[in-house]
Amino acid sequence: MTSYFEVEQRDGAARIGKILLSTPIRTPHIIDTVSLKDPAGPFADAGSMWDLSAEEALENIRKIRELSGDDTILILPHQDLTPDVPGDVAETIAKKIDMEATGPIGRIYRHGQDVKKADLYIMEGAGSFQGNARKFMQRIIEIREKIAPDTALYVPNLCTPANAAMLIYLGIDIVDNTRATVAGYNDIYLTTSGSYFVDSMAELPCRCDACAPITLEELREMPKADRAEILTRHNCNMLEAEVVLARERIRAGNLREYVEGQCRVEPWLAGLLRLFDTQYGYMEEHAPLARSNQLLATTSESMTRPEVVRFARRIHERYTPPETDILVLLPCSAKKPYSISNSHSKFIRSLGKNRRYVHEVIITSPLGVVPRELELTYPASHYDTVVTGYWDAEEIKWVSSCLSEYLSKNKYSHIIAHVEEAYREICEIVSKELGIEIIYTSSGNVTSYESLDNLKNTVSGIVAEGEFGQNKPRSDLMRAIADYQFGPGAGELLVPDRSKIKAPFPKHQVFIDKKQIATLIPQYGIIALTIDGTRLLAASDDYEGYTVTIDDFLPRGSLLAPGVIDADERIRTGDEVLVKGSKAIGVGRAMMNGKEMVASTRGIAVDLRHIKKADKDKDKD
Amino acid sequence: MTSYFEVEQRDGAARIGKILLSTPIRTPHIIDTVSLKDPAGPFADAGSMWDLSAEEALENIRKIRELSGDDTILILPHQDLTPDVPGDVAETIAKKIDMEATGPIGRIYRHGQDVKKADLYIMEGAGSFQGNARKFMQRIIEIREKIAPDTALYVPNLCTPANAAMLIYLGIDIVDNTRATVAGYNDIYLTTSGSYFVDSMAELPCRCDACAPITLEELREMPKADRAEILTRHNCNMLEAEVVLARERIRAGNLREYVEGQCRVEPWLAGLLRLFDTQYGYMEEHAPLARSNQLLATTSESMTRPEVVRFARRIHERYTPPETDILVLLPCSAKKPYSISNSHSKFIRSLGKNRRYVHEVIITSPLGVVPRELELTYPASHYDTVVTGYWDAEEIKWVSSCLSEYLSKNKYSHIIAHVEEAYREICEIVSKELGIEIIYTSSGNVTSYESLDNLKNTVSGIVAEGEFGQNKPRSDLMRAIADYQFGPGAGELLVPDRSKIKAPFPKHQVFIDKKQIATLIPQYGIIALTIDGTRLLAASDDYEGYTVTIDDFLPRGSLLAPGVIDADERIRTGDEVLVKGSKAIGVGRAMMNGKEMVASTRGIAVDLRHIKKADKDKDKD
Amino acid sequence: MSLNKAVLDIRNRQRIKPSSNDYPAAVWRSTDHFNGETADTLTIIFKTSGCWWGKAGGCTMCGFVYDSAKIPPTPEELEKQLENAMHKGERLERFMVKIFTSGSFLDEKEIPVETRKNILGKLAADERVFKVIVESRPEFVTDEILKSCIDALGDTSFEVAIGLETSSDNIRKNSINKGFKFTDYTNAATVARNNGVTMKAYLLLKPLFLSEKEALEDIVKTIDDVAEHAQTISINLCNVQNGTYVEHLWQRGQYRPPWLWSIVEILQRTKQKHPELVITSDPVGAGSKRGPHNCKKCSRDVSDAVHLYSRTQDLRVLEELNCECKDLWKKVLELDDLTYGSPILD
Amino acid sequence: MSLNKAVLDIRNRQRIKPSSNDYPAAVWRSTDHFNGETADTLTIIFKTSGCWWGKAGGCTMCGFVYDSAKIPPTPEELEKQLENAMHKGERLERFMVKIFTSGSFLDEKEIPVETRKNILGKLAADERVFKVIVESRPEFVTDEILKSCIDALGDTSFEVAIGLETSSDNIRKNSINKGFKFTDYTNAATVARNNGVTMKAYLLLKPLFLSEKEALEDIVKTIDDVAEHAQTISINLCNVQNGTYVEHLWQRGQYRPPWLWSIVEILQRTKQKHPELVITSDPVGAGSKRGPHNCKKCSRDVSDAVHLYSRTQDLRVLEELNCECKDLWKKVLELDDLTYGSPILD
Repeated sequence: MTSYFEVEQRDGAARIGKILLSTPIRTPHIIDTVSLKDPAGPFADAGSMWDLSAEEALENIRKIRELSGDDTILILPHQDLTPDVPGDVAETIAKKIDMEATGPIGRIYRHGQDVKKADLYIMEGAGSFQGNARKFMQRIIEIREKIAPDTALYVPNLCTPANAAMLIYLGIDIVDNTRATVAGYNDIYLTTSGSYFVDSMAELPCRCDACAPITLEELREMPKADRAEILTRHNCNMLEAEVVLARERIRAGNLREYVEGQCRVEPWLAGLLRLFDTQYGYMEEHAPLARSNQLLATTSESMTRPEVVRFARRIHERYTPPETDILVLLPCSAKKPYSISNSHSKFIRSLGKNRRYVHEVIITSPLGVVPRELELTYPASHYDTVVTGYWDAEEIKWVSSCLSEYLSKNKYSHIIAHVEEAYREICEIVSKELGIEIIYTSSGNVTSYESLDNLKNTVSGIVAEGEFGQNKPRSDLMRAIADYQFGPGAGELLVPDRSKIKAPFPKHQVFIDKKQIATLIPQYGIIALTIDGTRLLAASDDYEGYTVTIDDFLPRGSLLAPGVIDADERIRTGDEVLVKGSKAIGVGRAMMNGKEMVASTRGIAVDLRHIKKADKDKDKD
Repeated sequence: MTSYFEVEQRDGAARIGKILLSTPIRTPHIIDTVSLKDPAGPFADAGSMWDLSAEEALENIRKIRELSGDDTILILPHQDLTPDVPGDVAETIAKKIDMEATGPIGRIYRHGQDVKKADLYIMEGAGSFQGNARKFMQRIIEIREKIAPDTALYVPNLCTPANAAMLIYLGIDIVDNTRATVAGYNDIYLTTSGSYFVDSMAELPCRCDACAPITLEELREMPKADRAEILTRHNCNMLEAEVVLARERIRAGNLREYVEGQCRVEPWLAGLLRLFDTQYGYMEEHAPLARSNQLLATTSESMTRPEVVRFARRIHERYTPPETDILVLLPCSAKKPYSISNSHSKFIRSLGKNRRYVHEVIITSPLGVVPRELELTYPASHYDTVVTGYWDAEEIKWVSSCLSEYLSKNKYSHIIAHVEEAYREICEIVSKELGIEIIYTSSGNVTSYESLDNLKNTVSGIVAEGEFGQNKPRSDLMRAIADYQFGPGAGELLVPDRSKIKAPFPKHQVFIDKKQIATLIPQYGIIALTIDGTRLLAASDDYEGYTVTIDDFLPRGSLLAPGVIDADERIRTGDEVLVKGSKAIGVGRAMMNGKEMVASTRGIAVDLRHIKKADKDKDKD
Repeated sequence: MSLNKAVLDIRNRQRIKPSSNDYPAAVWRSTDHFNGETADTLTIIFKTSGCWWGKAGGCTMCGFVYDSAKIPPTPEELEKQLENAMHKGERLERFMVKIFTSGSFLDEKEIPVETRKNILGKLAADERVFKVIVESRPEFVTDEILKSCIDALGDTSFEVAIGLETSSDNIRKNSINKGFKFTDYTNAATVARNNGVTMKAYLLLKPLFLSEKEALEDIVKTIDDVAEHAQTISINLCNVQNGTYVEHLWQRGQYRPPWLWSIVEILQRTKQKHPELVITSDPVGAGSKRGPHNCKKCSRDVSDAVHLYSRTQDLRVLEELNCECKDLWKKVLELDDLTYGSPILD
Repeated sequence: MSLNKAVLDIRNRQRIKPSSNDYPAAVWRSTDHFNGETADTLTIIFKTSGCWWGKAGGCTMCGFVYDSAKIPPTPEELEKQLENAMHKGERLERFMVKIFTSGSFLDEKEIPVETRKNILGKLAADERVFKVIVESRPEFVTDEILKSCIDALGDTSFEVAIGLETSSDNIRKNSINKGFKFTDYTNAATVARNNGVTMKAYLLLKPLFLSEKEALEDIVKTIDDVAEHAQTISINLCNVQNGTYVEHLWQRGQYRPPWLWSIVEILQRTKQKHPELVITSDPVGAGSKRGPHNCKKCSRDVSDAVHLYSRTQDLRVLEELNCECKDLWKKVLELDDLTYGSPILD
C-alpha cells in the first residue's frame, strides 16, 4: 500500500506528486545524494549488503526507525548490480536480500525480479543507461507496468540539468545530484544546454548565486576544493532550477513542448523522445484528453506526439461522417477554429445554400484530416505550427496516410478538393493510390474570385444532378464529438434524431424531450453530460464504456481512487466519465486514467460534477 | 570607415566583436535601453526629430561630443517610422534628416533608403517584426548585404531570453533590454523557454540573484514597484546569461546546435531557422569550412544546415571519383571515420585484395553520400546523429536525391549495394528512378558471415570477368580532398601521377620531386599547403581561385583586412588560401570569408603560415 | 507610395453601407462644460457627400468618411436630417448643438449655402438652443461665410471648431496627413476673432509613429501654442477606427493607442498653466484594445474621471487616481522613446 | 544466466593465439621486498593446459586463461620452458623465483607431479635461488603436495601464494566467481603452517559491483581477517583484461577500475595496524583507462610511490602524495556508495 506517495497532477507520463512525510516533499524531487546516509533524513539508506551482514542490516533498519519513526522513507538494504549482470546472480542476491521494514520504504527495482510493495522504487544501475536510449526506454516502461501508479520512481546517478526535463517527462519522480556534484569536482560546468570544461570557457553564462559574485578568472585561480564547491553549487542550482521549471511546465500542461526543444542537447535524448513516441500505448495512456494551452508543433517529433496520433486514430476508429455524398476537402487555416478564419468564411460563402449537401473535411499538418464537425475538438482548434509554406516529405507522407485511411473507410459519390500546393500533392497521391477521382476547383489561389467561383459552380453542378442527403450541422457536430469522446455509438444515443440542439455555435446543448442531455464545452470542443445524459448512456444496452464502477457508497465532490472498483481502461485524464455503483450514479471529469484509478490507493480519481442516489426507477425512464 | 568596430570571431553568421571605445565593449551586447539617453554613455541617442527642431538636434550632437568626445557611439538624430510605412514618407523624412557627426556614429537603417557610412546600424521598427519570420529574414539579409561586414547591427525592442540566441545566430550584434524591462513591469517572468504570468506560476524556476533570495509568495505580496524591479532584474539576468551563453557557443563554434533546440520555444523562431536555411547563399557564405566539434544532427533542420548542404553540393560539383568501374555502396557507421568502425573493418576484410578494383561510397543521413576518400573531411568524420533505426521520409528523400545526383553524374559498370533497410530502400528508389541495375549482397544483416561472403564472392566474380582500373587509395584520397577544398582541377595539380604520398593514414604528405607540397590535417580532413604547394597552384595556368590579392608589401604573421585588394568570393572562414601580391607570396588560413576580406576595414583576414618574398624566377620553377 | 496614396488605397477597399439620407449619421445627447457649469448638448453628425480631403485620401486616423452618404443628399434631405435629429432633443430644456459632418459644415460642397442658412436659422428659432458649434477645416473659415452664419443665428452663440490636431506641421504632415498648416489655423482664428466668433481646437493625442512621450509632450506644447487662438481645447485620444491607415498599422502591431495616464498628465499640466482655457477630452472607446487604455482594472475609472473633469474643469477629480499599471506607463514613457520605430505593445 | 555461464560465454568468443610450447607465457625480472630489504625476483608464468576453474568459466577479472597453451605442453616442453625462463635470470646474483601458471602450479593436471618435482629440483639446485613462491588454488594445498615440494626444494625457502581476493564469501562468489570459500583458504594456510611453508595471499581491490568505498573497506577488513593466515599480502588492483567479464561490463560503462588513492589509503591503514605483515601492491596498467588510475597528472607519481612502498614497506614514501584530484576521489568515496548499481565514471 502506498500510503506515503500521492500523484496530484499529470502531464503525459510526467506528474507532480507529494511524498507524505510530516513535511511533505514535492516531486519531481532532487535528493541531495549524501543525505541518503543520514538515518534521520527524509530518505535514509539502510546500507549495502556487499559489506553488511544480515544482522548489521537489520540493526541499520532498527536504528533508522528508532531515530525517525515513520517519518523517513527507509531504503531497504540492497546489494546492487549493474544492468548487464546475469539473471542468476540477480536472482541469488534477490533471494538473499529479502528484507522488510514497517512504515514507508524504498526498494531497488531489479530487472527480472518480482516486485514487492513499496512507496518508492529505485531503478537499479540507472546511471549506466546514459547514452543508451533503447534500453533505458525499455526499463522505464517495464517498471511502470510493474509498479503501482502511485509509487515514486527514483533514478539515481543519471540526472543533469540537460536531461532532467526529459527524465521527468518520461515519468521519473525522483532524481539526485550525484552527477552534478561529480561534475563540479571534475571542473565541469553544467548548463541545461550542455557541459563545459571550466578551462575551455571564456565567461560564466549564468547569474545564479554561485556564479553572480565571481568572475571566471577568480574561479580558475581558487584552490581546487573551493572551486569544486562553487561549481557544485552552480551545477546543483541549474539542476534545481530545471526541475522547478519542469514542475511549472507540468502544472501548465506543456512539458512536451519544452522537451521537444531541450532534447536537442544530446542525441540520445532526441532518441529517447522518438523511441518513446513509438510506444504509443505508454504515451497515449498518459496523455490527457485535452489541454487548455496551445499545442505547438514546431518540429518533426510534433507529428508523433500522442495527442496528434490519437486524434488521427480516433478519426479512423470512432468517427462516422454524416450521410452526405459530396465531400469537399479544404486546406487548414492559421486561425482556429477554421470556420472563423478569413479563408474558410469565403469557402463557406461560396458553398452558400448548397453547403447542406456537402461534407467538409480539412487537410492539415500535423493532424491529418479534420472533419468540420470536429474542428473545435482538442487539438484541432489548439495547434500552432511553423508556417513557411514548405511541407517536408514526412509531413506529406503522414497526412497522405491519414487522408488515404479516411477515404478508404468513408465513401462519397463526389470528392472535390479546393486546395493548392502541398495539399494538392497529398490529394493527388491519395487519388492515385486509391484510384478515386478528385475534382480540383482551385486555380492558383484558393481565395481568388476565380477559384471560389469554380468551387461554387462545381458544387451546384453536382447538386443539380441528383438527390443528395442533407446534413444537419448542429446535430452532426454534437454526434461526431460524442463518438470521438465516448466511442462509436455514443453519438446515436446522446443525439438521436428526435433530439433538439439549442443555443448558438459553439455553445450547443442537446435536449431530448425537453431534458438537457449534454453541453458542448467550446474551450476544448468536448461534451459534458448532464445527469440525464449520464443515465441515458448508463442505461443503454447498446453502449458500454467510460464507466467507473464504485463500491456501495455515495461519493461527494471528489471520488478517491480507493473507492474505485473498476474503470474502463480507455479512460484518460480529462475524460468525461460515468460513475456507477449500487448506491450512486454520477458524472465527472477523470483526474487520472482508468488503469490508475484501479491500481492507485491514493489520489482523486474523478472530479464529480453531478452525483445522485442510484434510483432504479429513475434509471429506467 | 568603421574604425570603432571589429569582428574577432565567427560562427556562421554570428560573430563576436568589439566596439573600440576607451573601455571596449564586447558584442553580442545588450544595451541597457534607458542608458541611451545618457549623453556620456557608450551609446548616446541624439534624439527624435518628431519633437526636435534641426537646431535642437545639432545642439544635442554638440553636447554629446563635448561631454564624451569620441568615446561614445553617437546615434544621429532620427525620425522613426514603423516598417509598413509608405516609401514616400520614408523618403521625405530621410531627406529632411540628413545629419552628420564626427567620431563613431550610429544610424537608423531604413528600408529603401541609401546607406551612409556608420559604425553601427539600428534596424528601424525591428520590434514590429516579432512573429513575422519572413519579413524579418528579408530585412536582415537586406541589411547585411548593404552595410559593411565590420559594422555592428542593433535590433531594438525585440530581444527576449527566448529569442536572443536566434537573433545572435542570424548575425545581430546588439540588442537591448526593452522587452525584458516592459515584461517585468507587466508581471511577466521571462525564461529562455518562454514567458509566464507571475499570477499563473507556483514556483520560481530560477536561482539568479534576483530570485534566489525570495519566494514566489513574497514576490506576489510586494508593492508593485518593488515587484516590477525584481522581475525586471530577473528578466535582465536571464537575457544577460543567454547572451553570454551565445558568446560561449560562438567561441566553441556550436551555436547552431543550441539554436536548433532553442527555436522550438516559439513557432516563428523555428520558422526563422527554416527560412534562413532556404537562403543558402547567406548561410553558406558564413559557415566555416570545418569545425573541431561534433556536428550534432538531432532534428530535421540538421539536414538543411549549410555545412551539410555544402558537403552534398561539393560532392556534386567538385568531386571526381577515381577511375574504378565497380562501385560498392555501404551503410554508414556510428564510429568515425567509417573505416575504423567494426562493420567497415569487416567490409574491407571481405573485399580483400579486390578492394583495389572497387570504389567505396558510403550512404548516410544527413550527409547523403560520402566517397571513401572524403570520409575524413569535415563534416563526414564529425557528425553524430540520433540512432533509432527509423529514417523519416524527408531523410529518405534527401539522401536519395544525393545518391541519384551522384549516380547520374558518375558512371560505373557495376554497382553493388551492401546495405539493408532504409539504405536499401534508398538504393531501390534511385535504381528505379535512373533505370540502373544494383546488385544487393546483404541478406538480413550486413555483417553476417553470409552477407559478407556474398559481398566477397560477388566482387571477385565481377573482377574475374574482365580488366578493371585500379585505385591508388592514398593519392585518390589526397586528390579528392584537394578538389573538394580548392575546386575541380586542384587535385590534378597538387597530386599529379608522379607525386608520392608519404607517412601513414591519416597523416599523408604529398611530395613532388622530393619537395613537400601538401599535408593532410587529420582533425578536419583538409589539406594544408607548403610554400612549394602554394607556388605550384599560384603559378598554374589551369587553376585560379582561393587567392587573396594584397598590395605591394610583405605581411608578417597575420594579414589584416585593409591590406587585402581582392579575394575569391568562394573563400570561407577556415579555408586554406593563397596570398599573392607584387612583393609576396604565401599561404594561410582564412579568418573571414572572401567578401568580408574585401569589404572590411578592420580585423585579421588571413592567419599566415608561410610567407615569402615574391621571386619571379622561383615562381616559375 | 505616399502617405496619402496609402490612406486612399485603404479607403477604396471599404464598403459604405447604404442607408436613408433622411437621417443623420448619428445624433446623441451628452453633457458638456459651459461657462463653469455643466450643460446639455445635442451632437448631430450630418450625413453629407463627405469630406473633400477625406475623399482624396485624408487623415490617417479618420474613419468618419464612411459616415458619408452613398448618394449625395439633397438639400431637402439635409433639412430632414436636422428635423429628425431634433427629436432626440425634445425633452431638453436648454442645450447647445454641436454640428459635425464627416467633413466641414462650412464647406458648400457638403452643405449648400442656403441649406446651411436654413439649418442655422431653424436652430436660432429654437429658444432652447443657446449655442451652436460647427466643425470645419480652416480653409472655409472666411469672413464671408462667418458673417452669413452669424446672420442666420442672430443672438445664438456661435463657435467654430477646427481639427488642428497639433501645432507641429511636421507631425500634421508626416503622421496625420491633414493637409493644412498651423498658420492656416491661426489665420482662421484671426478671422473668427474679428467676427466675434469663438474658436475650439480639436487636438489629437498620439498620432502614428510618435512615442507615448513625444505624443504627450506634443499636446502640451500645442496647447501653449494655441492658447491665444482658441477658447476651448478638446483633446481627442486617437482610437483605431475601421478602414483607416491607423488600423492598417495597428493590425500589424505597429500602433498602440495612447495611455489614459497620458491624458491625465496632460490635463493636469496644461490646465494649471492655462486656467483661462476650457480644456476637455472625451476618451472614445476607452479601455478597449482599439481605444485609449490603461490596464483592464483602471481604464474605466480613469476614463470616467477624465469625463468628469471635462465637464467640471476641476483638477481635483484627477488627483486620487492610481493603479499598479501607472508604474508600467512611466516605464513606457521612458522606453517607448527608444524603440526606433516600433511601439511598446501590451 | 549464471555468472559462470556469462564468463564462459565470453571465454568462448576469445581466440587463443598459437605459440610455441617451449617458451613460458611470460618471464620478467623485478625487485621485491624480502625480510626488510629489496631483493631481485624472477617471475615465470608457465604455459600449461590452463586453469581448470578458468576453463569452466572462472573468475570475472581473470584474463590469464588466454595465456594457456592451445595444445597441452608435454612434460619435456614444460621443463624446456623453465630452461628458457632461467636465461632471463642469468645475470642475477641472488634471487627469488615466483612461479605462476595461468592456473595452479600445484594442480597435477597442469603440471604433472614429476615435472613439478623436476622444476623445483632444478631451482633448488641453483645456488642463487634462495626462495621459490608458487601460486595455487587452495584445493591443491594438501599435506601430500606440500611435502613433495619441500622434498624437492631442500633448504630453499618455499612459499605458497593463493588468490584469496577477499575474506568475504559473498563477494568472492557473487562478484568474482572464484569458486572457493574463505575457510578453504584458512584450511590451506593451516596445512602450510603445519608444514612450515609461508603463505602469501593475493587480494583483489575492487571487484565488480562494489563501490569504491566498499572495495576499499573490504580490503582493509580482509587484511584483518587474513593477518593470522599469511605472512605476505599482495593487493592486486583490478584492471580490465581482454576477454573478461569485467571487460564486458567496463565496455558498457558498468565498471571503473579502482582509484590509486584507494590503495594508498589501504596501505597506510593496514600497515599501521599490521606492521608484522608484508603488504605490497603492484599497480598493473596504472594510469590507463583499463588500469587503476587517478587523474592524468598524478597517476604515474602515485603508482611509483606504491611500488616504492611495496619494495621498502616504508609508509613515509606515501605521505607526501597529493593532487587536485584527491578531492574528487573523496567525493567519489562518498557518492559511489549511493548510485545503486552504476559506477561513477570519469
